[in-house]
Amino acid sequence: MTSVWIMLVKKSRAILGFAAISIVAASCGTNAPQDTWQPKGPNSKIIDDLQRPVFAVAGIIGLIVAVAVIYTLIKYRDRGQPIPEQTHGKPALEITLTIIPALILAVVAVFTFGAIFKLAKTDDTEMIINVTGQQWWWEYDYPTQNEFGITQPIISSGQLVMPVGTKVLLRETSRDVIHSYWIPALNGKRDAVPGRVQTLRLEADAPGIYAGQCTEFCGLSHANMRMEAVALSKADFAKWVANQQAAYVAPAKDSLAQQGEEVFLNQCVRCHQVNGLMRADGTPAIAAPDENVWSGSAPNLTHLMSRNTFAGASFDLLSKQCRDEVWNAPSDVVGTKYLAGVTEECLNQKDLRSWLRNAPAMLPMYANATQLKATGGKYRGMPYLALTEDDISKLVAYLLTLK
Amino acid sequence: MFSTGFKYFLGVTVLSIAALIMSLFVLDQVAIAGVAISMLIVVTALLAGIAVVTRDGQTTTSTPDASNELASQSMWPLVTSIGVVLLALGLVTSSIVFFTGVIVLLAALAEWMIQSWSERASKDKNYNAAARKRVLNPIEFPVLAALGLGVVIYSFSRIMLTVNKTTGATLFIVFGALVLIAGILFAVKPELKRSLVVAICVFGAVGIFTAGVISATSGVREELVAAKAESHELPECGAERSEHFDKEATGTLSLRSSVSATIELLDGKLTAQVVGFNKPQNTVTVRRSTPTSLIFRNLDAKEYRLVAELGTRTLVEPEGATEKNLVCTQLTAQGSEQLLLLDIAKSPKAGTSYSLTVPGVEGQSIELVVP
Amino acid sequence: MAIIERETEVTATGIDIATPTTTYGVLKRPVAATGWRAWVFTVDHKKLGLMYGATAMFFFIVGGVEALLIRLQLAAPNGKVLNADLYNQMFTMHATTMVFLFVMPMAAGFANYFIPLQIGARDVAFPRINALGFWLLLFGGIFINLSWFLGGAADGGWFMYAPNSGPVFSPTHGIDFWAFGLQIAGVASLTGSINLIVTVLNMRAPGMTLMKMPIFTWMMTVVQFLLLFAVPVITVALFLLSFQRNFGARFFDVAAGADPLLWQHLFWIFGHPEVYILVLPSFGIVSEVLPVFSRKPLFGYPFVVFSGAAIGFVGWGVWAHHMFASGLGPVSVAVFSLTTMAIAVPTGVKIINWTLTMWGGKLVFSTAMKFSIGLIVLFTVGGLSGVTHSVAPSDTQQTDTYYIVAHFHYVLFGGAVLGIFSGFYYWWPKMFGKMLSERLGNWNFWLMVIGMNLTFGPMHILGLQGQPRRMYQWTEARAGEGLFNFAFWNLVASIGSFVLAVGILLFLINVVITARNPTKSPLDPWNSRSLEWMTSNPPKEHNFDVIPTVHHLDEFFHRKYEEDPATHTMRQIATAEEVLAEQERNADKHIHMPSPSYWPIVLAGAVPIITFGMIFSHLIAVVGGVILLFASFGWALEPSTAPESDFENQAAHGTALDKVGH
Amino acid sequence: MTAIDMNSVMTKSDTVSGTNLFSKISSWLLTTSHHRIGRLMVSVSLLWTVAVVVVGVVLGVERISSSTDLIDPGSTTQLFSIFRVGLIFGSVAPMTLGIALAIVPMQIGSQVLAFARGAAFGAYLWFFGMIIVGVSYIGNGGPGGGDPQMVDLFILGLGLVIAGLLVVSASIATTILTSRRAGMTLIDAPIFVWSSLVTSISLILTLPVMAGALIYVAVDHSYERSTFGATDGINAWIGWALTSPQIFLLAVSTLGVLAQIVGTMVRGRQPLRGGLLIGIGVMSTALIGTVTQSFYSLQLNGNLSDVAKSLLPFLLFNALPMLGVLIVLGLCLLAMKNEKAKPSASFVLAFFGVGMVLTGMLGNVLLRINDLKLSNTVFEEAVLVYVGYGVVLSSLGAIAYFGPRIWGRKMPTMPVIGLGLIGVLGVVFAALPYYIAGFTDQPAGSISGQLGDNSQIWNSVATAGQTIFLVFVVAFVGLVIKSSRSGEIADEAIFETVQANS
Repeated sequence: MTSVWIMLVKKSRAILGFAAISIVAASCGTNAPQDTWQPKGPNSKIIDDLQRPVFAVAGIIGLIVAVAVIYTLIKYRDRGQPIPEQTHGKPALEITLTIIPALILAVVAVFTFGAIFKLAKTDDTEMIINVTGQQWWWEYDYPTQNEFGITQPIISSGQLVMPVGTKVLLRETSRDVIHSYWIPALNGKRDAVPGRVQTLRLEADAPGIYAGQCTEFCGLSHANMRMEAVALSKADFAKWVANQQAAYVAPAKDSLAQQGEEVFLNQCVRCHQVNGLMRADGTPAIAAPDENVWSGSAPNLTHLMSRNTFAGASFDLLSKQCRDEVWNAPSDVVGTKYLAGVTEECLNQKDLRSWLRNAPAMLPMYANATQLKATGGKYRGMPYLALTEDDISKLVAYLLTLK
Repeated sequence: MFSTGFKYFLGVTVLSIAALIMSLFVLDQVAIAGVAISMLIVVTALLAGIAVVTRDGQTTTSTPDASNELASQSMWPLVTSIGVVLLALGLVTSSIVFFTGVIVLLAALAEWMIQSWSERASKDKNYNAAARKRVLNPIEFPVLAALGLGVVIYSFSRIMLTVNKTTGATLFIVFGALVLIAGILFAVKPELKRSLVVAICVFGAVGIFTAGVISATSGVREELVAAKAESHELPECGAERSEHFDKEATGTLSLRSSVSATIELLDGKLTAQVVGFNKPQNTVTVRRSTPTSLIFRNLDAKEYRLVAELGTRTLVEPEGATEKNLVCTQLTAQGSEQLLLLDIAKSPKAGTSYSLTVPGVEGQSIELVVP
Repeated sequence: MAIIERETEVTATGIDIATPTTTYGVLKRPVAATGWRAWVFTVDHKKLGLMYGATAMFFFIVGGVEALLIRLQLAAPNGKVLNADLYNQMFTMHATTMVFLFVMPMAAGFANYFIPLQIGARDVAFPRINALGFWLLLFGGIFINLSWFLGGAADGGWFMYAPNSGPVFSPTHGIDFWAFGLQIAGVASLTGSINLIVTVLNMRAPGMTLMKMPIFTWMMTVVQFLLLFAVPVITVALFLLSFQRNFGARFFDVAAGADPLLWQHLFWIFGHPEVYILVLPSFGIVSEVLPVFSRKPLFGYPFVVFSGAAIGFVGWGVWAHHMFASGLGPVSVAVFSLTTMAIAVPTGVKIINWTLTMWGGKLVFSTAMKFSIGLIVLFTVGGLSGVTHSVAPSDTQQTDTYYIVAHFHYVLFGGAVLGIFSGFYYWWPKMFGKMLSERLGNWNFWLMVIGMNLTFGPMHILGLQGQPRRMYQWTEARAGEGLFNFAFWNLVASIGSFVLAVGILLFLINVVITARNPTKSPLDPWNSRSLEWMTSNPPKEHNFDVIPTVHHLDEFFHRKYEEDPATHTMRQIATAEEVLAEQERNADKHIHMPSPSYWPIVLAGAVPIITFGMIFSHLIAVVGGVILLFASFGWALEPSTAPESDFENQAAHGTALDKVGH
Repeated sequence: MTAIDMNSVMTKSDTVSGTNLFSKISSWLLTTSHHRIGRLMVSVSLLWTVAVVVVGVVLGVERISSSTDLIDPGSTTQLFSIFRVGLIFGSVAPMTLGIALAIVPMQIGSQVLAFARGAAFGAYLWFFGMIIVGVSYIGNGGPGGGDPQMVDLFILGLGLVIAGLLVVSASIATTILTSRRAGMTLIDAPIFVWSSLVTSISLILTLPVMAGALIYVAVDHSYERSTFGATDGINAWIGWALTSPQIFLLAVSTLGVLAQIVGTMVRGRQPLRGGLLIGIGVMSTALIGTVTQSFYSLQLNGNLSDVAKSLLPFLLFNALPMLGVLIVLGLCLLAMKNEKAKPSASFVLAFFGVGMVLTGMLGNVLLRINDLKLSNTVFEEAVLVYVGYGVVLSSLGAIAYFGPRIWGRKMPTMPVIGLGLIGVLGVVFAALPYYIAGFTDQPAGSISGQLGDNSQIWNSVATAGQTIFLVFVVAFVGLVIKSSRSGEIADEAIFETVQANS
């Protein structure tokens, strides 16, 4: 039986080409970043190996039905023949025709079960990353794992950075509504449900950036809630970890960036944390839920410029050209390109500035400001801060120092 | 010409007038007597007038209809009088009785009125009965059903509150089985005598009611009395123990499925089984502003509680003072589990940390990382 | 008398009995036989069936327009036709409208109209409750759609997952309207299902055993049982949601220790049987149409019946396959994966039986037949993509992508809607006495089939390429390269949707043309087989002049044809006209039909007032409550059959009896 | 006239009663049949009679010696109050009304009562009211009682009793006024109907005054104002309704009973019917006036104008009622001279009943003469006993007379006569000694202290009288029950006798 299965798997391409033209056509549109038929890791490969023959079998059965129907239609069309005998059925035939699909499904079920339990395994985990969903961004935090050089917890957002060839386990949860974490190239979906911690295996075969998208409807900007998984070689990953754990470097005295730090301390620090940032009185600036914001947290901006995106992964922090350079880089250099981070030249000034100018105008976050009674007047996402252009320039200068 | 009744009342009136005149002369305390006799004169004169106008209600041609209408049996006079009595008793005893009386009285009067009305609706008895049913059944059935169900439910609840938990479960099964058996019996034997069915139902209802009354008078079971007496707020994380704090996680399936970590105390050692980790941990990550459930499982012989120390909080009074910010579970006996729901808004200050400890177990703590 | 609600017997027990001349406590009964009153106060199952149909058709157009707007928005990247908020409302309301306000009422309409006819009854068991059900549905539907004008419609998706449906995340009243409106419509479904179950079980013509019952009635009965058990579940869920939103309850509040998955379980325990509630009526229609146009009985009638019942049963055990990505744990996933595969078997049986029904027949390709054949093929596609979902790991890739959208549109459009259109063409002469144009019907069919394949076919590909659903925009950044990327397929789907719309428009044109065409249809245009054709077109108010005695499955056919013992072919022994004439000769003399009533519409009208009050001001709810109470008592006090004196003139009353006399 | 319509004897609602116990009971409880309601009232009032006489016995025993101590001295007042209230509102009033309920519709040819359900309602109100009154006495709540709640209860209970009797009276009066059979004018109505009409209207006219007084007392008691004397004031304010001459009102119907029986006995149209009516009318009219009584009495010493001033009310309240009774009694005796007259058993009871009432009234004449100083002595009690027991006697006579028409079996003649004579003996023994003791200044309402000369003798005899009366009542009830079950079947002749009235 298994050999038949393997044969089906191997020949699936050919069978598919014969069976379902639409699916061939699907493969004509190449390199869709979220294509579910292009596995890039062992977990998605398990799924792929399972679904190809299933699709093939389904296609064949569909064809058989279509052919049978069309044949019947042609053969028994009304050509003036007399009204036929009123036969009421042939039980033996019907039972046979009932058992055959049942048997096919039984075979499918056996392999399905195997895959389900393989994908649910957690005892071979090598690395753990906590993932927290929130409208409309993902927060990643790395618990202390000395074998990867993570000696103190790392917190990040926007892009999941992980080493290749490592069995990563995501521990997902959510702060508000249900989200779903999905990097099609690496594995299927797993919902991030508030109050629960759910796990998802991820493993990438090769360095690269893998796109994903929140797939559980989560409100207004559901369409903008994207994610990117960055797989780095183990060496590159170690570099990334080292950078993330680097201490806070205060901006140079009397620079624009230092004025930006003041603006940051006045405005942004209410929600956004930058680890190591001190207030003027020498106390650490710790973000806490703001009275204006309903949901309890905002992205941690420590080492912001090591990421390629901002506002979760809704916008690019890199200009289009620089972004394409990273995304299109072959797998052996993608790590280096990524670790270069965001430089002043590559910064997507336009989007970042307009975000600081008026965030709600860029990303739908609440439908109507007058209808916030239910939240006690608190809205979700980043509010309009009424920053002056001057302040914005200062802030951008400051943010650029967060390498 | 003048009817007998008129003569009688006229006589009374005349005599009353005489009495009035006499009383004016004779009696010392004229006032009350005068007024009373005057009233009597007015009343009897009025009656005399009525008598003469109606010729004593004389019907010379035929026997009046009213003398042939047989009022059917009715429970409403009885119920109404009970209502009045309850109302009167209620004036003296308690407002519940009074309002019961008012309700019974109003209901009975309504029923009485409708019944009387319906009996005059036409000369056809059956039709009248049907008319009455049409008007009243839509009110009666819901009210009676609600009352009946209410009584049964209330009685049953009394029983359940009185018997102990195990007996309660048994009773529940027995009751359920009896209802099922009776139902099946009725279903498979539709030819069953109506009176038997009624008898079974009445027997059941009366049985439950009686048991309910007995239970109500004998009071609720001890644990509930105790449970009522004690505070159900999360207690201070001191040494006291709540007997009946009903938040054991052991049986709570949904909570167990959404737990983030299980903190285990075994042989004086505190370890954390964290979802996703294969080995016991000594740190647990709790994400900021995210409701996180932890289960505390005590495998040691003594009773312990898990305490989360979450920094300090500033007190309103005295101003400026602080105290430890603690969240804790109940004291947990050996082998049982309790749930701790944490929602931490703020990371700890640099150099400090949040932790989970168990009072009475020294040197063991699990760090709560809030990134 | 063909109904269970009986008037109170007023029997004479003595002499000189006064006959009451007034109806107690209520207005005179509405007894108009024509005009708007004849429709608004009717309790006639046929009129109600037609009104169900008209209402459903109206909401079909509303839902269709919503769908077209969605497709316009998605035709190109970064669509600007709708903003995020409107888009979310649009897809929520599209699904809600199509499921609750189009397919379900349309099925209810067919059931109402044809079940009593098919089982040889004069009306349903509870005619006034039947009317109540319709008005509740209509008012519920209007109530939900009112939200468009009162601050925005529901925006949480038709699945309305908690906690996103909570007041914090959806502060407008849209979801309140949605939840209350669906509760109202739910009451309608529930009353309807009880009514039809009682009708089918108790009011079949003599001789009609369950296994001689027409297959449409069978499938509808299964559907009613599904409704009976499924609707309370969603009602409970909606009730909790309403309380959460309007009264500060915390059933789904995680901070209070709640588990948001509770909602998902509640919703899908209802939601999956709902799928069968939607398609089984069409299965029934197809199972009626195919034998008629194949001139052969349904192949393996018992198999189809039992597979329908099996679907009804197993349909309860598969709900969690909507939640494979929710994190149920591998054991649950495996179990539900298996049950989902299991339910494919009885569904497959139906496809096989339909095909074999045609096998060896004498196929007449009328429009109704074409739609039925279209259903077989296209539903098979949906069914097979459904099987791919039962493979749970694969499902975690495809769920919440357009592949799912494609799948259920093949099931619901290719299944339910094509079946409904088949029913339209098949039963139109029965309902209106005129035949829909077959020529236009041909165009209608092909445009719809091509349109739907253009619309939903590419969605398979879009889903596999990774386009998630419920996104108000898609970006080119994730569209892929080459010609056949997101952009191409989205455009094709959008164009297809308009082709589809034109096809449906053709149907409406066909209806208008037919209505203006004076030609009457023949008595038995399709050479049909079941009882509903054994009466005039359209049927008389009392359906049958004499309740037929049933000897065969396909009784009507067997009254027209008998088997030639030598060749086993069938030869005609009577025409439909002769059968009808025979009926009229033996007409029953006394037929009591239930009388029209004001109360169903008044009672139904009070409910949305109450729910409106729940949302805006409890004072309004009190007013509604008073009306409700008033109407309940009016209803209770009213005899189901009006006394003679209530009829305005004897002629109006006499219609039913007079006709019998002919 | 034919007074009794045979068809009405068993009304339809009676026949509904089923065979099993439950439906039997319910058919009685839910009845709207006039004679069932009447029989219920009469039966319960007989129970009260027994209870009251028992109290009378107990009180008598207590009085025999000032040292006997059967009861708590603190509750003496209440015990005396029970005797009075019980006798008037528990026994006499409901018994007369009950008999009227049962008989009146039959006599006027109506099948039913007006407000039949109202009458049932009234009967139940009275029934429950008396129970409450009884309970409140037990709980130390009667006049002078110490438990405030129970006092409230007593007042409310008495209110219910009055309300109930009023409703019943209204039903009787309305029935008589509106439901007579065709052709029967009021003047043609049987004399018992007349007396019932007068009694019921009198009650309707006078009881509300008592109800008003009760409300005053109740409010006064609730708000502790003591304007009306709080609990002690109860007796003062409502007592008039429990003493002569107000209680004579209840004796009006005894005259009707007597006249009815006599009429039957003489088997012909009653002579001087108009005279009877005048007698009844005079008596009742005067008595209705007694609601106005303040303290009246005859003062013999003093100047003439003072004597005259006190003489007028004295005569009005005493002489007129007595005149009425005497007229009726005289006319009845006159009728007896008819040779066709054949004394019946019930006559004995009715006749002596009226005689006892008359004796009571005579006593009241003496009582109200100031100079005799009889007020507040046991003489006062004797008057009550004479009248009250007289009415009971007469009512039992009415039962003996009308009873067979209801249950269709005769009462045996000799036992009735014998019992009746025993009853008369009982009444005389119970009351007469106190007449005497009254002159020895034995104080009323007291069981200890100075009881006067020879008090032991008088009290012993009175106690014996009470006991005899108790035996009589119980025995009579037993006789009624026995004969209603196993007595000789009454033949038509019984009913024919009724014809005599017309």
